[in-house]
Amino acid sequence: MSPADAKSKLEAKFPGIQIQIINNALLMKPEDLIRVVQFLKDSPEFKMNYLSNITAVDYVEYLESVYHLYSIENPPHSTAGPIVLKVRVPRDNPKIPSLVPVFRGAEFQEREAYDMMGIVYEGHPDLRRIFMWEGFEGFPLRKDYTPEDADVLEWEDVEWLEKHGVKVPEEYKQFARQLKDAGKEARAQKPTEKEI
Amino acid sequence: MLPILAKLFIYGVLFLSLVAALGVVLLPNIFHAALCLVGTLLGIAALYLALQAEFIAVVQVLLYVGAVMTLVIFAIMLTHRIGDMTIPQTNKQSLPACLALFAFVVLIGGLLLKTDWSILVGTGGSVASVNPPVDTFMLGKALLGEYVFPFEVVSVILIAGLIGAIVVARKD
Amino acid sequence: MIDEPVLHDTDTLEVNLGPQHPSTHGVFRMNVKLEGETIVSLKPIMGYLHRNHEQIAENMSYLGSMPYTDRLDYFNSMSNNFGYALAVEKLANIEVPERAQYIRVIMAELTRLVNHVSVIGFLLNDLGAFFTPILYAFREREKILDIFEEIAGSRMMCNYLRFGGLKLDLPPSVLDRIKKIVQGFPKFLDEFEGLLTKNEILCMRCQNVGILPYDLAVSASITGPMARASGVNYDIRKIDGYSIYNRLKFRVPLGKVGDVYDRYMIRILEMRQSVWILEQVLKEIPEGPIINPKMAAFAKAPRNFKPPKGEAYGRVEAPKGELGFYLVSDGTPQPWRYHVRAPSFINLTVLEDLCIGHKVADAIIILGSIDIVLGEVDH
Amino acid sequence: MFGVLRGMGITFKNFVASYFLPRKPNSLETGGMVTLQYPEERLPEKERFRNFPFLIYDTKPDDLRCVACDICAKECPPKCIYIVRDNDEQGRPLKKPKVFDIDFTVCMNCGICEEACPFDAIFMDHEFEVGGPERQQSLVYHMDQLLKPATHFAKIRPTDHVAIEEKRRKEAEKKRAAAQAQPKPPEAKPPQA
Amino acid sequence: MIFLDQIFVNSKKAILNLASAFLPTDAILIVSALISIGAIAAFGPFTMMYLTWFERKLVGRIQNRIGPNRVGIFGLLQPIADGIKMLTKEDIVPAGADKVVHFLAPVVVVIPALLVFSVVPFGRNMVAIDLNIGLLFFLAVSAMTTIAIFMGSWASRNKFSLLGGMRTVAQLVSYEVPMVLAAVPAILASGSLSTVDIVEAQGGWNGLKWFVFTPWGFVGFLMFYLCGVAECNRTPFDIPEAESEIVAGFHTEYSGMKFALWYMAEFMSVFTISALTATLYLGGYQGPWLPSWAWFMIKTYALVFVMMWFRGTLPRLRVDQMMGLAWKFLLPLTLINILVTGLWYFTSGLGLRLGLSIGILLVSSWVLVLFNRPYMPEKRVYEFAE
Repeated sequence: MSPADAKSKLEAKFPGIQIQIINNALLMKPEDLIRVVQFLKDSPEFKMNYLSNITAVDYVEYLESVYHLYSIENPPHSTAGPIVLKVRVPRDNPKIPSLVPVFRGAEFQEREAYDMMGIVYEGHPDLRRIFMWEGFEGFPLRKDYTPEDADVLEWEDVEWLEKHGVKVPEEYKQFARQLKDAGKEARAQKPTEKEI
Repeated sequence: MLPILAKLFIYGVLFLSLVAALGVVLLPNIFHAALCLVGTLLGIAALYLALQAEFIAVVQVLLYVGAVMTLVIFAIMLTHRIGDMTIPQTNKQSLPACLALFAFVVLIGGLLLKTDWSILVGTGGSVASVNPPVDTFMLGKALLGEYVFPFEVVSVILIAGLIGAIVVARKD
Repeated sequence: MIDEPVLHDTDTLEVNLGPQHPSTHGVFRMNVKLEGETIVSLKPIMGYLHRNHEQIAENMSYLGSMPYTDRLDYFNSMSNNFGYALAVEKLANIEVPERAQYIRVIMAELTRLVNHVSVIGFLLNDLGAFFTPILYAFREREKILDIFEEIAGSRMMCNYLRFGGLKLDLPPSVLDRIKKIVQGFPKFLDEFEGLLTKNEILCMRCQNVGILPYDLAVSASITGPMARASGVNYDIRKIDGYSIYNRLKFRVPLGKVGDVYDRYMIRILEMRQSVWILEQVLKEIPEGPIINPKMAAFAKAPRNFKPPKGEAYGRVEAPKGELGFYLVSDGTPQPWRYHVRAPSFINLTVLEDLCIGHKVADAIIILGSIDIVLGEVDH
Repeated sequence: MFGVLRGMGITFKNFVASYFLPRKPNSLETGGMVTLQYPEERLPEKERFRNFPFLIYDTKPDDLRCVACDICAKECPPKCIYIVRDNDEQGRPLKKPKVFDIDFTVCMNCGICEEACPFDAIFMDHEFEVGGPERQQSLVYHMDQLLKPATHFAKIRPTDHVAIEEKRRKEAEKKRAAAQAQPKPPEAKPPQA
Repeated sequence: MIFLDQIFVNSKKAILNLASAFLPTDAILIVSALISIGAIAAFGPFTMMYLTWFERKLVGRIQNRIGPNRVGIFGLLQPIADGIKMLTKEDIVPAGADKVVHFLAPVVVVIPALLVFSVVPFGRNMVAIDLNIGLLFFLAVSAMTTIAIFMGSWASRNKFSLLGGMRTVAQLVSYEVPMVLAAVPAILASGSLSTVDIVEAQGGWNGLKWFVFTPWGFVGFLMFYLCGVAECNRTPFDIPEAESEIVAGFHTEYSGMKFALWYMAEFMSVFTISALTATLYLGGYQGPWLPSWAWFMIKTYALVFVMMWFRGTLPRLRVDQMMGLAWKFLLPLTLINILVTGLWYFTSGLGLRLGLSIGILLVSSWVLVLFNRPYMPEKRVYEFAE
């Protein structure tokens, strides 16, 4: 089924829905997503009951969440998919309804997209970071992300460099010393044997 | 020389089991106390062995150390955090307890002193020369012959206890 | 004056299986709550091997990501190469010569043999067999890896496929050796099955453990042998018929129960199908070029390869399930967005559902039967 | 019961076979036993086997083929190659590297440098027993450690060597023909032979 | 022949004779005891060391590997190298551990493993103490292992250790019952608890009148051996130390020599359990042509071989399945086996005896199999989609 057909069928089903075709994908509003997906899943014509892939793309002006739907029930002919759905949200308030109630398979993929791109999937039962650790700041796959400690020198590095006759700028040294002190403090606060 | 060594050995074992018995009541950690109880029971078993009551000794080890104590320790381990707790070893009942204990010691001592030990000690005098009055064979005959009824009654009671424990422990 | 007795109830025991644990297949952690030995809750925790593969790829030429895909599922580098090459070919609309298609299928199916045989070996290790099945499996795997080394130059990190074809042609006489392996493989499978399939202990341990129902398998996007063990008739080789798979004859084994045993058996049966595919391909392999001449020009300058603006989702039936690559090109030598749909990562979604109510020992074999590779899960 | 017994039969068969069907030396052709006694016994090296890269020179280490064009450093996926171009006394750049470092701790043996090199100057070596007393410095290989003669290449990869020599000969002839056709080439330096 | 048969006994006698020349009689008794103790104390660890070598070699061969082969010829010095390694390793005690108990546990576990050697009849006249309750002594002392494992698992303060400890106790306590019951037929047939008497009762038929050749003896042998395998935590019953599930079970937190002691206890009990099985049902040191101790060693090592062969072949059972096997299959069958043994001695005529006992055993095991249906494997058929 071509995207245009799908678009016309969806428009017939949901009057007033706004769907655009971009690169063979159907772009829609976040609030329409769930009912469209539910319809695609249930209607005997589509039976798109297999959510293959969820991902997010950062297009700088906006974030986009992409869904690839296939059909398992339908035998391998043109209706088997894929139907690609896209949803665009602004960068500063990226909120999309979660697909977990419809597709269990969205659980980890949405967590991954949240972890990497920072899209908040509303209604997800357990939206936590999945790969990065708790307390990590920033979203690594956004285009404006810079690795946080790309040019941090630790005290051992400073010592090594100075031993080899490299002059280390004072602010780097300052930071390395702070790091070292923080480490020392943390070690001093380590619970004693008894507390363990 | 050998009798002296044997006596030394027995007194050593006795002393150790006394120490272990003290550990049972004095140690604050319940797991350690249970381990001390194992030590005491083993000491008693060694005593039986020295008295040539091998069967009793072995059964002591098999039943008390192998089974009963295992279950006791199992219970300790399964009970949440009981192994970590320290429980005070004295309370206000210490004094009455001491008095009761003293009375008990007097009673036992009196009994010991009153008993006529001459039949058992016989002529030779040394512990090793005393023939054990019963052996496994006779024990078996007695249990399954003369005393078969009480023996069976005991086993029925035990079975009832077992089933009762399962009924009590079952959640549903 | 006696203190109130404190009632000590037995409560749940929280155990962290992993990240350093003999059978979490890498640095994977399961936070398990136990009641006795029965699992009441299980939370998978991953990311210990996370290296942001996607971000690395977005800062690299298209070809530069090819060796990184080897390291996704490091048991099946050829399949990963295949998926990535397919996605880029879809993106840039590149034809692949016939001979290259055949060789790709040979490599993909050999990889499937390697993967399935090792997975079963590892599953048996999780079951407590003392390394015998895994070492028999590795004995056969070694022969195939030897072929890979001869063809691609490396045993595991093959980096062999190129957009529009292959890096190098097959060396002479290697086809005969592949034929010999393919001929000998059923015999090995018979031995392997004799050791395992009817073994009562294995049956007792695996049957009716970790049952994945059909509906959950579909809704949770489970793919690969795991889905087929639950009766989901979905094999991308059949559905998409990519490369030359639409011309080949093979059948898709389907399980009925969806337990660990079915997952084991489906892999065995799939290996027999792979052997069948290999026999056909080896008989028909044509002569000819191995790379599209248009793409051969980029061999010396990978950075000059700039696919047109657009996006593509290419997917293959990797041994672990659907391996998809979603690429967005902005017309520069580097992809704007590169996303991996890692099968074993998504198959982990249902781990908790499968494990609850079973024993710790079952959780281990359920994890083993899901067949995860942490390189791919944590990508 | 019978499944277990059959499995035991199979393991016993393997046990016996390991005594009576020895492996052919230096090959994977197995009878019963598969262990390769590694340092003494080795599998024959595959020609296409690749491990860490090395730099090739033809006759003496001075005239290496590398012209410090930096293509490999750019294409290297993990960016483990570091090149500094050499200058002559006047400060003009020379067509050879002054520094050529490869960090073997980072290198992932993909062979893309070899593919990308337009001058056939860098190739993947068969040497895999590379080690060092610590984790950083001793595994950064410098130019003097990386340089190996063309004869080494001919030894490890005879087929490729023949093909590349042929190609280089043809290119050189073409260049010479072009140089002769043009009477006065501006700064026509022959490629470093 | 008799010279070879009694060579160890006579050499001990010779030493004692030599000693009696310049020592008082009392001291001779002590020397005699010391020789026996010394022999066992040397034999136990030595056996353990070479059993590790034997297992590695055997499992290696099963897996088409060579096994240890670098230290000494055929890797024969490997156990010694391992011993040196173990001794020089750092001894790690976890921070939260109960240090005293943690230290005591591996010591305690070795003692019963060594003690049981004293009632094993290695050959004719070659038993350290011929206790008239030798078999009971063996079972009682080996029951002590449980306590030691408990101590180790509790003192480590590790959840995996604790799980391993609980599994061990459940397993050892359960399997002790069918094990004792499986030994009863041999006791009934020989009329004695002494290991030597049991062996002597199997002495007819040119040394081949082993109990295992009778129906009840065969079943008893299998049951006792299986329970023995479970008692020394070997595959397929090695769930207390299931490395794929609970890391290493009760000895997760042990390293260095303490770890070696756990292994020593395990391997010594592998040997003693095999020796006891051989004693009870395979005629111990009885057998034609060869010296008695050679027969004993052949039988014992054959059983050890089978244990290691199991290890090379089988996966492990789950906890509940293993308990089910003990309580729902082995226990009833051993009880029936005792009954069959009684019948065997109260009936006459070979045909009737054989028919009755084989019939009862077959029917009862079939009925038990039926009762254990949920544990039986299913037959599966797989469909193929085109």
